[in-house]
Amino acid sequence: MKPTEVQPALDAAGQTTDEAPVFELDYAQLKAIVEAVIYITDEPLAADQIATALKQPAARVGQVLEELTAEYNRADRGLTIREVAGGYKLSTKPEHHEAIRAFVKNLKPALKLSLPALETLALIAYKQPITAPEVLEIRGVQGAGVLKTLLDRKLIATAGRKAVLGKPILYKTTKEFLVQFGLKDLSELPTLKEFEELGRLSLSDAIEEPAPSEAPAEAAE
Amino acid sequence: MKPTEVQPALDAAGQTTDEAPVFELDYAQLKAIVEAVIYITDEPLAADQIATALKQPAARVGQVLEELTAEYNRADRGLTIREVAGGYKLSTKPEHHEAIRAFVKNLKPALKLSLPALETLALIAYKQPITAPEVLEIRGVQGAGVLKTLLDRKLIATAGRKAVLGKPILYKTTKEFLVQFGLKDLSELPTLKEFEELGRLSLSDAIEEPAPSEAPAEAAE
Amino acid sequence: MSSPLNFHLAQYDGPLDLLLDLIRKQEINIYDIPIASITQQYLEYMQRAAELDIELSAEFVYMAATLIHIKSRMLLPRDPELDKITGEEDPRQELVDRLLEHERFKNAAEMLQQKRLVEEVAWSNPQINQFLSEEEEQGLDVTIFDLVKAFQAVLERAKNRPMYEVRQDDVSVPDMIRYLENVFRDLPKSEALSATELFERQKSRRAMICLFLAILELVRRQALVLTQRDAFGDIGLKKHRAFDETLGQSLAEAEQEYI
Repeated sequence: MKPTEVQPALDAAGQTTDEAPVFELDYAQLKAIVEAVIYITDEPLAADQIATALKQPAARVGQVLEELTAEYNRADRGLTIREVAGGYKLSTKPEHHEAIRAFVKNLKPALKLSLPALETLALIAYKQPITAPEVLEIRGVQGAGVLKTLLDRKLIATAGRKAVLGKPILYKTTKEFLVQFGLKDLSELPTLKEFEELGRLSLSDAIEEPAPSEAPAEAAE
Repeated sequence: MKPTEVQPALDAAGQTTDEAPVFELDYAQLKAIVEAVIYITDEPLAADQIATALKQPAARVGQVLEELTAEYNRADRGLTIREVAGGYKLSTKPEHHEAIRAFVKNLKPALKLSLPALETLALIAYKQPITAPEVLEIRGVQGAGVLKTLLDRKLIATAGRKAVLGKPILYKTTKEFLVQFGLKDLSELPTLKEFEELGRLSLSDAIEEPAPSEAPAEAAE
Repeated sequence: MSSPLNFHLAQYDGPLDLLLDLIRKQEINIYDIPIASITQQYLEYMQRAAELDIELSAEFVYMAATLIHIKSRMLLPRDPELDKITGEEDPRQELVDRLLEHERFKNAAEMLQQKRLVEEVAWSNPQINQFLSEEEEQGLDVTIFDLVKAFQAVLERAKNRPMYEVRQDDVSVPDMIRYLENVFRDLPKSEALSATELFERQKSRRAMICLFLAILELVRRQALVLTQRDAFGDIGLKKHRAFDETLGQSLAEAEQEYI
C-alpha cells in the first residue's frame, strides 16, 4: 500500500482550508472512493462536487481525477473517464462498441434527431438565449414543432422572456445537451466562423471573393 | 446510453467455436474489451461465454480475467471484479459502501416530483391562489400527501382562507418555486397559449425515421 | 453533368435549403449568384412539386416572390445619385447573408451529429440505484416545460371527465356513494385521498353529513379503507381490495335504507 502522501490541504484557490476532513483518507483510499463514486453516478460529477461531498481539498481531488483519467486512457483499458458537462463521467470507449454489441442485445437505439432538429439545436447553442420567432427567422421555415421536440428531450430549456414587444420566451441549451453531445462546456463548440471557412473551402471555383466586410460569425458563448 | 438486456454470447449450438478469431486482437485490446463488457453487462459473464463471443482461446481470456481481477484488487481501486454464479461481475468494493452512501446523500438532487405532485404544483402555479378542494375538483384525483409534500419542500405556501363554506385554505407558489424553476417572477411562466403554439406548429416530426437512402433532410414541411 | 433538378423532390427543409443546394450543386459563387437562372430553377422546382402533388409551405412561395423581386431590381438601371446616399447595395446581399448563415448552421448541425455518433457508442452502466433508498428513486426530473405540460394534461382531463353533479339541496346518502364511486373508480388502489379534502369540497352541510354516512357505509362494507399516516394526521381513504365487488351491493342496499 502506498504511504499516505504529505499533502497540504489546499482548496481550489490554493489556500489551506481550516476545516479538517471528517474522514481521514489516505491517497489510495481517496482515489478508490472517487473511482467508485464516478462509477455509480449517472450524471457527470464536477470535481468540486466530489471534493465537497467527501470533505476533501479540491486540489487533492483534482489530482486524483487527473491520475484516474490518465490511467483509464491507457490502451489496455476498456473504460474511459471523460469530462462532460463540467463533470467527470465513466463510460466504455467508443472504439470497442462492436465487441460490446456482441454481448448486449437491445442496446436502446437513441432517438435520432432529424437534421432540421439538429440545425435548430445548433442555432440555439450558438445564439442563446434566443426566442422562437428569431429561430424561425434565421431558419426561414415554420418549424416550432422542432422546438417542442427539443424541449421534450430536455436538450433546451426556457430562459426567461425577452424584453421586447410580446415578451417572447427565450430558450437556451441545457446540461443534458452537453451530456448528449459529449461537450465539456459551450466554449468547446467550434466558433461559427470555422464553419464559414468550411463552407467556403467547399466552393470549388476559386473566384476572387469580395471579402465580407462585417464577419457575422460570433464566438460560441 | 444504457443497455437493457444481456444476450448470452453463445452461438447457436452453444459451443465454443474452433474458428480462428475474426478480429486479430492484441493482448491490450482483448483486455480492454473484456473490461468493457464486464462493466456493461448487468449479469455475471462466464469466462467461456466471453471467449466464445470474442472468438478467443479460453485460456487467453482466462488469463486476462485473472490479470484484471488482480489489478482491480489493488487498494487504490474502488471497484472489484467478483466471481458470482460462475461468472464475472464488476461492482464497488464493500469497504467503500459507507462512503458512497454518504456521498449519494450529499449529492444535491435535481428537483424531482411524482406525477401527482407535478400536476398539483402546475395547477397551483397557474391558478393561484387556489384551495385544496378546487385542486381536487380540477385534477379529479388527489393523493392526500401531495400538498404536504409540496409544502414540505417549500414549493407552495398557504395564502389565507377563501371566504366560502368551510373556509378552505388557499395555496400559492413560493419564492423557492421560482428559484427551482429558474424564473424571475410568475410572469415568466409560459402561458398555455404559447405552449399550444409550439405543439400546433409541429407539422413535421423532429424525430428521424430509420434513415432512408442518403436524403440529407426530412421531407419539406 | 446531371441537371441540377435531378434531385429527390421535397427533401428540403425550407426554401433556404433548396436554394443553397442549387447553388452548391452547380458550384456557383455564392457572392455572385446568377439570380435569373437560379430563380428559374427555383420556380421549376416548385412547379415539379405541384405536379407531384407535394405541398410546399408558404415560405417557398414567399421566397419565390423575393427572388423575382431581386431579379427585377437587378434589371433596373441603378441610380448613381441614390447609390451615393444609400451606398452600393447589391440587391442580392441580404439573401446571400441569409444563405451563408443558413449554411453555417447546417455545418454546425453536422458537427453536432458527429459528436452525437460518438456518444451513442459510449455506454455507461451507472449503479446509483443500489445506493438510493426507495423514495429517492421515484420521481421525475422536472422543468418549467414539464409544468406547463402537466397543467395542460390536467385541464384536458378535466374537460373530458364526466362530472357527477351533486345537487345542493336534496343530496342523499346513495348520491354520495355514487359520488365516491366516481371519485375512486380510476384511482390506483395504493393512492389515498384526504378525507378532509373530500369534505371541504362539499357545498352544503347536508352534503357533508351524507358524505360522512356514505363513507361509514362503504368502510363497513369493505369497499373503502381508512388510513392515517401518523397520530392526529389527516384521515385518508383508499380503495379496499373488494371495492369493485362490494360497491354495487352497498349502493343497492343504501337505496332502500336511506330513502
